[in-house]
Order: sequence, then structure tokens, then C-alpha cells
Amino acid sequence: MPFSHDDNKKLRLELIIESPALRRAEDLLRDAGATGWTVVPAMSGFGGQTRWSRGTDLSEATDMVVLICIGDEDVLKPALQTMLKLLDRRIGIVNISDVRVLRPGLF
Amino acid sequence: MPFSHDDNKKLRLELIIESPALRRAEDLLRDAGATGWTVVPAMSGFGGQTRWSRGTDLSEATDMVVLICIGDEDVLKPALQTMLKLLDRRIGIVNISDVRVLRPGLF
Amino acid sequence: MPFSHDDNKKLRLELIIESPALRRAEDLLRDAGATGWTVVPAMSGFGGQTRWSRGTDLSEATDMVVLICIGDEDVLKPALQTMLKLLDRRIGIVNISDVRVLRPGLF
Amino acid sequence: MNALDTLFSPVVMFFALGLFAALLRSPMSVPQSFAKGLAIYLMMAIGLKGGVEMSKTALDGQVFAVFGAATVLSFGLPFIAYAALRVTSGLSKTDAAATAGHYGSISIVTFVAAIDALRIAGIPSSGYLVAVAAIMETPAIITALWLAMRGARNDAADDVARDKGELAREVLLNASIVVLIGALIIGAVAGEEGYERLSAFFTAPFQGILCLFMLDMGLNAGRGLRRGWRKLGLAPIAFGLYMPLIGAVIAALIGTLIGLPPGDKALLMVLSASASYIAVPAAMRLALPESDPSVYLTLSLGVTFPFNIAIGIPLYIAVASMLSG
Amino acid sequence: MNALDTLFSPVVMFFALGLFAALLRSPMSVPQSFAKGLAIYLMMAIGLKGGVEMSKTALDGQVFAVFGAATVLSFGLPFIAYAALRVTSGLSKTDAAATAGHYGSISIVTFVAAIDALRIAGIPSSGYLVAVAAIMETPAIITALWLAMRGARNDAADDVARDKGELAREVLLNASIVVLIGALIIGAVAGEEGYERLSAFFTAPFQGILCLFMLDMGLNAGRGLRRGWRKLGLAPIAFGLYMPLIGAVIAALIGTLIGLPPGDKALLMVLSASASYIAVPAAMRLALPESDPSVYLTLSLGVTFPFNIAIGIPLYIAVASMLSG
Amino acid sequence: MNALDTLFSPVVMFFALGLFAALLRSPMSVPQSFAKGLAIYLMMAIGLKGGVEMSKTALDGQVFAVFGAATVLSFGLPFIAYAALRVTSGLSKTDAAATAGHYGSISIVTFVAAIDALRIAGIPSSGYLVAVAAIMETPAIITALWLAMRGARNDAADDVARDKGELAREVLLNASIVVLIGALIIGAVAGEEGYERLSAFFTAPFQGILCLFMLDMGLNAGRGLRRGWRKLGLAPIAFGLYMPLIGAVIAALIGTLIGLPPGDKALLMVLSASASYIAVPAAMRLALPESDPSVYLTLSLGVTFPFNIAIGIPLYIAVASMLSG
Ligand SMILES: Nc1ncnc2c1ncn2[C@@H]1O[C@H](COP(=O)(O)O)[C@@H](O)[C@H]1O
Ligand SMILES: Nc1ncnc2c1ncn2[C@@H]1O[C@H](COP(=O)(O)O)[C@@H](O)[C@H]1O
Ligand SMILES: Nc1ncnc2c1ncn2[C@@H]1O[C@H](COP(=O)(O)O)[C@@H](O)[C@H]1O
Ligand code: NA
Ligand code: NA
Ligand code: NA
Repeated sequence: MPFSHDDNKKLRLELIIESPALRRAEDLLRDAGATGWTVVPAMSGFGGQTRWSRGTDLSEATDMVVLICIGDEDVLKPALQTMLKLLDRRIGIVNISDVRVLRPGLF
Repeated sequence: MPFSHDDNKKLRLELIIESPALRRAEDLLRDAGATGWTVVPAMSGFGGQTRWSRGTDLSEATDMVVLICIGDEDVLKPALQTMLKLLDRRIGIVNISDVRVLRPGLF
Repeated sequence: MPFSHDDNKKLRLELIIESPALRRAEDLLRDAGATGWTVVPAMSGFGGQTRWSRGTDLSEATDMVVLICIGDEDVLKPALQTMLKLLDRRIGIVNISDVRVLRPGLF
Repeated sequence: MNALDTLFSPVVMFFALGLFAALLRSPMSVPQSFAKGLAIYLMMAIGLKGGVEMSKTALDGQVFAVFGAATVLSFGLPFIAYAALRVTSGLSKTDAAATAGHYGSISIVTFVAAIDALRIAGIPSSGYLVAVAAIMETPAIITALWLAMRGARNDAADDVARDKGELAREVLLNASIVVLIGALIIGAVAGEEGYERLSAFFTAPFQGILCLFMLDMGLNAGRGLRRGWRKLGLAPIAFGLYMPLIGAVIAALIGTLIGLPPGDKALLMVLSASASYIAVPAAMRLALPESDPSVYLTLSLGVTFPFNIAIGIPLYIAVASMLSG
Repeated sequence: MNALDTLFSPVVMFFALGLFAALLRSPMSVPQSFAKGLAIYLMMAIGLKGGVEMSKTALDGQVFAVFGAATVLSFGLPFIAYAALRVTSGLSKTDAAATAGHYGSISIVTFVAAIDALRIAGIPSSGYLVAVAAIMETPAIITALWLAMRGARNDAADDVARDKGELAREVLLNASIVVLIGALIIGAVAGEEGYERLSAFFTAPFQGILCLFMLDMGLNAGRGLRRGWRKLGLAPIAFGLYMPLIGAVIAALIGTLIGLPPGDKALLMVLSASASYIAVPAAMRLALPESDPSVYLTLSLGVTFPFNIAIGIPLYIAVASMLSG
Repeated sequence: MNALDTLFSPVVMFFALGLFAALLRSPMSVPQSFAKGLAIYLMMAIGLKGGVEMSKTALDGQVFAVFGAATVLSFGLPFIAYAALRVTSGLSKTDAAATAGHYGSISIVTFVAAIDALRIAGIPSSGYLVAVAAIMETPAIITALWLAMRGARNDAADDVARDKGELAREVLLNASIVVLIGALIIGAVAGEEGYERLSAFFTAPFQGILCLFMLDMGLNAGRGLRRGWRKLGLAPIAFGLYMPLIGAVIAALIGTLIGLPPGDKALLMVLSASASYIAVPAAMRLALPESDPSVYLTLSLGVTFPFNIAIGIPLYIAVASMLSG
């Protein structure tokens, strides 16, 4: 079983955030020591009583993105504290789940 | 630990569905009381013996999307009952996982 | 509860990989018996000290994609062994989590 | 007018290039958003041109006769198509009805290619045919739904009823109807004079842009064919080849009855012979989700579209010219 | 020059087509990436043209007077806008400041449409006005931030300070500033002769491409309006209609004071009257994330933009001509 | 023909604009899908033009001599490049081989820019050079793989063997080969007469569209440079500057030997001097995934491409003209 060892247990952080705030969130993760992340564009969504969809705001400033970061608990937990502060004034949905990974040395 | 409290436990619903049925699924979630969701475009996929990829069907009617909804168990569980009915005649893959969130008040 | 039965327990495999290797990964899943998967395009990311973003490499050969495959443990676990070999020379982040599904017969 | 001329026109050759590249599994593609932009251009161009022409002549009885005939064709052709498919192929009721709907409706790119072929051949056609194209898009969908719903499970009908607002917008306000009708009116209001400043964009580069677009259509048709042909039996493929001929013949009869000039008759034949691959599939995914898109998309885009581009258009033009000459 | 001529120009009619289609909830869309490509084209075209014209005349004192006046307008208009919003509407301080910033800045598409309207009307204008457009984009943002930050929580100010590099790049090096100023310089260097080889792309098809682009703008404006109007009260909507007039009047006064010819005066009025919906929203999301985008996007794109396109531009041209005649 | 003329041609100036904007970290971008559409246009345009010219002259021995020479150049240059990189830089065997492959292959945009420069300079060139460009794309990839595989781990070779179908399609049927060869044939079949209706799209706006495209190339080159230069040592950067000169000199010798006219000789030099940044990187990611893309993408797009656009092309044209006259 290539992933049943304890080393293979990591956290998967998923952050749904407005694109202008993405760089701030990325800097935060880098500073916390995350080894990597991947960002996926959202095409539409709903929240706070309004539907939103990519392509209707020409400035693209309200476009949402989904950031996925697989990392160690020791790295991601402290990062969440800082993230809470960043999200204080901003739109941003954060969820964390337990995952197992291949090649744990990468994280 | 900003997310180890019981309040922080939510469900993450992931629905992979054909884009023409997206609005129906969204209405269903809204009616069930979901506070928000985010939709991500898929670019290709495989299922039922055929590969599919965005950009080959000019009507875009067979394009798939991935809807992510973070919500309370009390909201999402009943929604799944209705969803089962919606998916009866349609393509649609649903998975649910346990996650912890920041700012549980949002959901 | 449409998804609390044991049958409803599946694995969710998420593979973040460079697009040129996507087909190899897909073939591997198909050979292992996966019934389907969905691929989502990434727009940017970070890893190994460099940021990457779609639209700066004209060959699109360094574009990353995220493959999501919901499947049975009996199918996905063996697939991971082969995947480890594929990823030996390649960029590729794999994480697996436990999920519950609607309509378990599909997988 | 020579059929070979059309076959070796750059427009058709670029289509063939894309088709072969896709069949050989070339990794090349024209970005979808770019092609969609070009499609809007093409529809604006023929709409404006048609409108300008309409501004010069009064609408007479013949025009309304054609509008009526077009509506009847679009409503009626799916019945023939459905019967043919149910008798010859093993397609389910739903798949046969959904496919039939495609053949009552039209392919706007086939229409654009026909307009271009007529221009090369020097045969005039009337501007209001653009309106006819828009008219024929939708009625077929109603017939298809009716065919599929007869005696269907109640929840299927319920579904359609619940989605009918969305469905109505999809079929009545889709891009091609909005742009064709809109540009037609704008062209009519602007008239020859107002159009002059636009012609450097909408007339001069038209054929070149059509070439670029056709390259993409070839790639799409080829890819659809390569993925889908295994699923199609011989009978449906044959249907994709003879159904356009049936449509064209009926249109030719009606056109002759109404006394249409050759160019207009050829265009009515083209509309009747062509099959939708944008508006109707979208409506079918919404209203008949259990129908199999790989059947109707492969047939209309992979079989009928290439057939019409390469063989159909020159044939219909030749027949229309003969009938009138 | 007839106002009705502008109202029924193809450019305005295609805008109206998009607007109505969106209000009727048509599913059609122009791909965003295609429209963005066309926007770059439009900015290159007016930049190059302006540069070529600038290469033919020496810059005199009047030009620098206009540059100065434009800077003052962009810095100053947000104060008026802010006061109007705070007094008449229930908008929060942050929302009022953010919205005010939009009205000090400019809409480049409104400017392009005005240039086109002037060409149709046969009224000449100076090339350097393109530089004026670029100049007016940014100062308003600084006023808006200052208005929002007065007495704000420290962490908000901290945030702005931390992001200021990114913010500066966003407001000083965004696409419209880079392309307008760049193309202006390139046009000036290339001169009439160098431009000749480019004019087949940048002059001849200009109005046609603008039509296609305006269709998309109509769709965007209509969609913004449909989603956002519920959130807006009457006072903000009224603001979206009278604020452009205030801006235009002030610009007309300044223009008369400087002694601008009618075409240039009309363009300065248009710039002053128009509201940003690209550069400023982007800056506001970065620096004032708690401001509500549905307020300022709906107002600038859904209310003020259509008003300027349909009524404002012909009005400003007429007034500018009158004042000078 | 004056080198400064080329340096201040709009095409080069728009490239510089994009380059500087990217180096200053401007947030602007040309949508990738739009730029990709324009790239297909540019290839269609030169392919068609070349085909029309080929339709007017018979293929003689010289043509086949050039085809042969081009094949040899593409196969051979990677050996020189590999040796230079291994001796001067610390690049690994795999990275050196992958990079070498890029310099044996070609950059089609550099080629297009050279054709445009020749037209401005009024120097004629032959249509079949487009076929030469297509021919030179692929052989270099084979050399690169061979260089990298010598004595490599078996599983690497296994991988290549398993993917060879996909690899073959990627290198033999990629967009530029399909479009260039296809348009060449279509142009040859259509001839002068058939091309006439297309020239309003493929000839007149050509230089303007190239300007728009070059703005995007500048942005890409600048971004590549900004991200990648830290990773590159001095030796690889120097390689990116002298390797094109080596390629050009060898091509000049061969061209003189074959007796090519100056325009054709200049184009062969340009092809030889240019480095791929689309076809070869794609092949390398597939076949040599452990090679580092930031090395070869930065070098070919960030160093060699700008060098060729600004300095190389005018230099090669000047040298080719001198050698011939
Ligand atoms: N519960 C949720 N699950 C997933 N995405 C959400 C959720 N709530 C909000 N979002 C996303 O966040 C955006 C802004 O939401 P809000 O902050 O509620 O206005 C929405 O458009 C969605 O894309
Ligand atoms: N097990 C799965 N995991 C993830 N996506 C799937 C799975 N099965 C099907 N899909 C997606 O659903 C689409 C339709 O599948 P099907 O209903 O099997 O034809 C596919 O193209 C995939 O995008
Ligand atoms: N920990 C991670 N979580 C999510 N994505 C990652 C992670 N590490 C790397 N990636 C993705 O993999 C790509 C290559 O990473 P690397 O192999 O570290 O160069 C990055 O650009 C990211 O898109
Ligand atoms: Na039909
Ligand atoms: Na303003
Ligand atoms: Na080369």
C-alpha cells in the first residue's frame, strides 16, 4: 500500500477567494512554508444572495478562484491563523480535509 | 487552533454534472438552504466508455462542470434526497466528504 | 439517508499533473478499471520555488491539470502502485480522501 | 457554375484540411472562444447584408409564403426523419426524436457557406432568407419534444414543464437568432449608406474569415466522427446522408410552387437539408437528458455537415438553377 | 450633425441589441477572451491614429493646459461624486468613495464610441486627446482611497500599504494605459508613412469591429443591470444619470476657458462624463475589498455607460459645437 | 534597406512595448486564445501567399537542394548546440539535449516577422520557403532525443517508446505543420485568381495583425525572462545570443553554395537562427519530462526571440544582400 503509512497523512486546504486577493493568500502560504499549491479558476458561484459568473465583470476583479494546497499539518495549521486575518475584510471560504498522499517527501 | 472546534465541522459536497442541468442543481441547493457554492469548469473526462473534452461539442451542451458546496450537514443531507431525483435521468456524480472550515458562521 | 450505507463509501483521487502526462495517467486509470474521471484545468500554481501560470508558456506543455476520480478502493489502490511509477520522472501530486457517494452503482 | 469549382474553393479546402487533420489525430485546435467570436462575425455579416438588401425592396406576398413554408418545413421534417430512423435504425424512441429535431432545424454555417458559394457562382439571392434561417431554427424542437413525450413517464414531462422558461430562452433567444434577426433589422435601418462604413469589415474579409472558421469546423467534424462513428450503426450513417436529400427535394418542390428565383430556392433547399449542431443539442440536453448526444452530434456535425459542404451545396445550387432555367 | 443619426448608428444599435438580449435573459454571449482581444485592437487603433496626428503638429501650450485640466478633473470629480452620494443615497462611506472613484476615471470604450461619432459627424479632433484619456484613468483612484481611508481602521490602511506595489502596477500599468500610451508613441514615431501599411487593419475595419464589440458591451451592461438593479436604490440610479452631466458641464467650462476646438471639447466632456468599469473596480477590489462591487459595477456599466452611448455622446457633441459656434 | 528602419518598424516597436510592459510587471495580457487564433491567421496567410507564388513557378532542382539542406540543418544544428552547452554551461545532459533541440528547430513567428521585413525592404523571396519552415520543425527533435537517450536509464527509453504514437502526432501534425503545409497546398490549388477574394483578409490587414500579435509576444518574452533569468547562468544566456549567429552563418554558407537569391538566403538564415518555443517544448515535456522547461523556454522565447526580432533579422537581411551583390 503506497499510501497507508502515517507519513502519507497530510491536509488538503481548499481556499475559495476573489482573484485580487489571491496573491496575498499565496504569499501567506509561502511564508508559512507550504511547498506548493495549485489554483483553479471558478466560472460561477452563489453567495450572499447573489449569483456571480465569470465574463460579466469586465474588470475580472470579482472573479473567484479555488486554491488547493496539500501540506503538512505543521505547516498549514499556523497558516490558517494568518489567513483568518487576511479574510477578515474579504470574501473567502476555507475548508480543510484529511488526505493521504503518494510521495510524502514532496510536502 | 482556529478550526478544531465542533462548529467547524461541515460537509463538502462535490457535484460533477452536465452544464445544462447546473441551474436545476443550483436551485435545489438554494431551496434546501445552502448559503453558497462555487462552480468550476471541467475540461475533459471519461465515463461510460467514452472520453469527452471541452471544445469538441459546439453547442457546449455536453460540457461538464464541478460544483463545490460547503455546508451544514442539516442543510446538505436533505438536499441530497432531492438531488437523487434530479439525477435520475441525468449524468451526475456526487461525493460528500467531511471537512473543517474557518469562519463557520458563514455557512 | 441516501448515502450513509457502507456501499456509499468510496475514494476520491485527486491528481495534479502536467498536461502532457495526462493521457498516460488516464490510460493507467482505465486499465485499472476506473469507471470515470473528470479533468479540470489549473490556471496557476507554485512548486519547487517557481510560480507558474497558464498563458505564459505558448506551447502549453507546462500547463497543469487536476484530475478527479471517484472510485472503489479495490480499483484505486492498485492504480496507485502503477501511478507511483509513472510519476517517477514527472511532476505530479496525488492525494486520496474518503468520500461518500450517491448512486454507488455507478462506480 | 461548376460543382468542381465549389469543391476546390478555398472554403471547402480549408474544411477538408481540418477534417483530415482531426481524422489523423492531429493535436492542433482553433481556440473555441476565438471560433465562437468568428461565428458571431459571420452571422452579423450575413444579417447586415440581408438587412441592407431588404431595405431596398418591399416585402411582398411571396416573402410571407416563404416564411410560412419555412415554418411548415421545420415543424414537418422531424416527422419524416423520425419515421425513417424508427423504421431503419435501432435507435430508441427518445434518440430518434432528438435526432429528428436536428434535421428539422438548420445549420447556420452551412447556410453561410451556401451564400458564399452563390456569390462565387454569381447567382443573386434575397436578403430575407436570413430571416427564414432564423425562423427555421426552433419549430423542429417542438416537434421533437412532442415525439419524445408521447406516452413518456410523467416525471420526464414534469421536468420539461419545470424547465420551460429556460428552454424557451434557449431556443428563442440563442446567439444565432438574436444576432441574425438583430443584424437584419440594423442592416435594414442603416441601409446602403450606413452599411458603407461597415463593409470594410463585414464584406471584404468575409471569405477569408470563413476559411479560418471552416478550418475549425473541419477539426470539429473530424473529431466528432472519430469519437462517435463506432457508436453509430450503418443505418443512422445512411440517414445522415439521405435525409438532407429528402429535405432538399421537399424544399425544391415548395420553392418551385411558390415560384422562387434560383438563388432563393437553393438557399431554402440548403436550410431544409442542413441539420443543427448548436441550438438543438442544447435544447435536447435540457429537455431530453436521457437522449444520447453522441448519436445526434456525430450525425449532424460529423456526417451531414461535411456532406452538405462538399456535395450538397453545389448539388442544390445546380438543381435549383436547372429547375428555374 | 443630428442626434438621431447617432442614435441609429449601427454602433449604438448593436449596443441596444446586446442590452435587450441580456435584459430578456438570452443565453447568448461573446466570449470574454475574444472581446478582450477586440478591446486591445480598439485601443491600439485610436492610439496609433492619435500618434500619427500628433506627429504632424507641434505640442503647444494648449496641450499642456489640457493635460493639467484633465489631471485636475480626475482628482476633483470624485469629491463632487462622493458628496452627492453621501447626501442623497444611503451608501456607506466606503461604497460612496469607491463609486466616486469610478466617476473621476474614464471609460475608454465610451471615448472610442465618441471618436467614431465625431468621425461620422465630420468634426475633427486632436490626436493628443488619447493621452488625455490615459492621464485621467488613475488620479481618481487616489482620491477615492483617500476618501475611504480618512479615519478608517488601521488594518485597512495597513492592507493598502502592504499591497501598494501591486496596486501601483494595477493602476499605472494596466492594459489601457500601456496600449494607449504605447500605441500613441509608436504612431508618432511611425508617422503617416509608417501607418499606411497598418491602416488596412486599424482604420478600414474600425467601425465594424466597434459594432461587434458594442454588441458584447450591451450584453454586459444588460446583465449587470438585471443582476444589480435590485440592490441599487433610486438615488444611486439617479446619480448614474446626472453625474455624467455634471462632469460634462465642468469639462465644457474648462474646455471653453482653454479655448478648445469643438471636437476636442466634446471629447474632454465625454471623458469627464464617463465612468470606469475596468481599471477602477480592479483597484477597489484590491484596496477596498469591503466595498460592494455590485454597486459600482452596476452603476458605471449598467446605468452610466448606456446613458452616455445613447444620449450623452450626441448631447456633448451638440453642446460642444454650439459653444464653439 | 536600413537596419534602423526595421528596428523602428511598428512590428518591432509593439514587440518592445510588450517586452517592457512585462518587465515592469504590468498586469496586462492578450488573451491566450485570441493570440492563438491570430497565430493561425498568420500561418494561413504566409502559407496561402507562398502557395500562390509556388503555383506560378515550376519546382526546380534548387528547391530540392534547399529542402535537403534544411533537413540537414535541422538534424545537424542540435549537435553543435549540444556541444556548446556541454562545454560552456553547467547544464545537465538532458537539459543540454532538450535545449539543443530547440535551436535546430524554428520559430514560425520569427519567420513571419522576417517575411514582413523583407516586404518592407522590397526584397522578393520565394513561396516555397514556407515549406522549408515546416520541414525544419521536426528533425531537430529526433537529434535531441537521441542525444538525451544515449546511455540513459532504460525506463526513460521505455517511456519514449510507449508514447511514440502521441509524440509522432505532436511533432508531425502540430498546428504549424498542418496549417503551413495545408495553406500552401490550398494556395497553390487556388492560384492567383482564387486568392483574390481572400486577399482582403490575408494580405491587407497582415501587418496590422502582426503588430497586435507581436505585442503579445513581447509580453510573453518579457514574462519568461523575468521569471526564468535567475535560473540561467551567464553561459546559457550567452549561448542564446551566439547560437543564432552560428546558425545564420552556416545557413549563409549553404545558401551561397546553392546559389540562393538574397531574399531566400535571408529567410534560410532566419530559420536556422531561430529557436522553437512551441513544438519542441511540447515534445520535450512528453519525451524528456525530467528536463527543466524554465531553461529552454526562457532561452528560446526570452533571449533568442527578442535578439532575432530586434537585431538578427535586419542583420541577416543585410548580410544576405551583401553576399549576393
Ligand atoms: N458555502 C459555500 N461553498 C462554496 N463556495 C461558496 C460558499 N459560499 C460562498 N461561496 C463562494 O464565494 C463567493 C462569494 O460569496 P459571499 O461571500 O457569500 O458573497 C460566491 O460567489 C461563491 O463562489
Ligand atoms: N468515477 C468518476 N469520477 C469522476 N468523474 C466521473 C466519474 N464517472 C463519470 N464522471 C464524469 O461524468 C461524465 C459522464 O460520465 P457517464 O455518466 O459515465 O457517461 C464523464 O465524462 C466524467 O466527466
Ligand atoms: N503541495 C502542493 N499542493 C498543490 N499543488 C502542488 C503542490 N506542490 C506542487 N503543486 C503543483 O505542481 C506544480 C509543480 O510543482 P513542482 O513539482 O514542485 O515543481 C506546481 O506548479 C503546482 O501547480
Ligand atoms: Na433542416
Ligand atoms: Na469621468
Ligand atoms: Na533554428
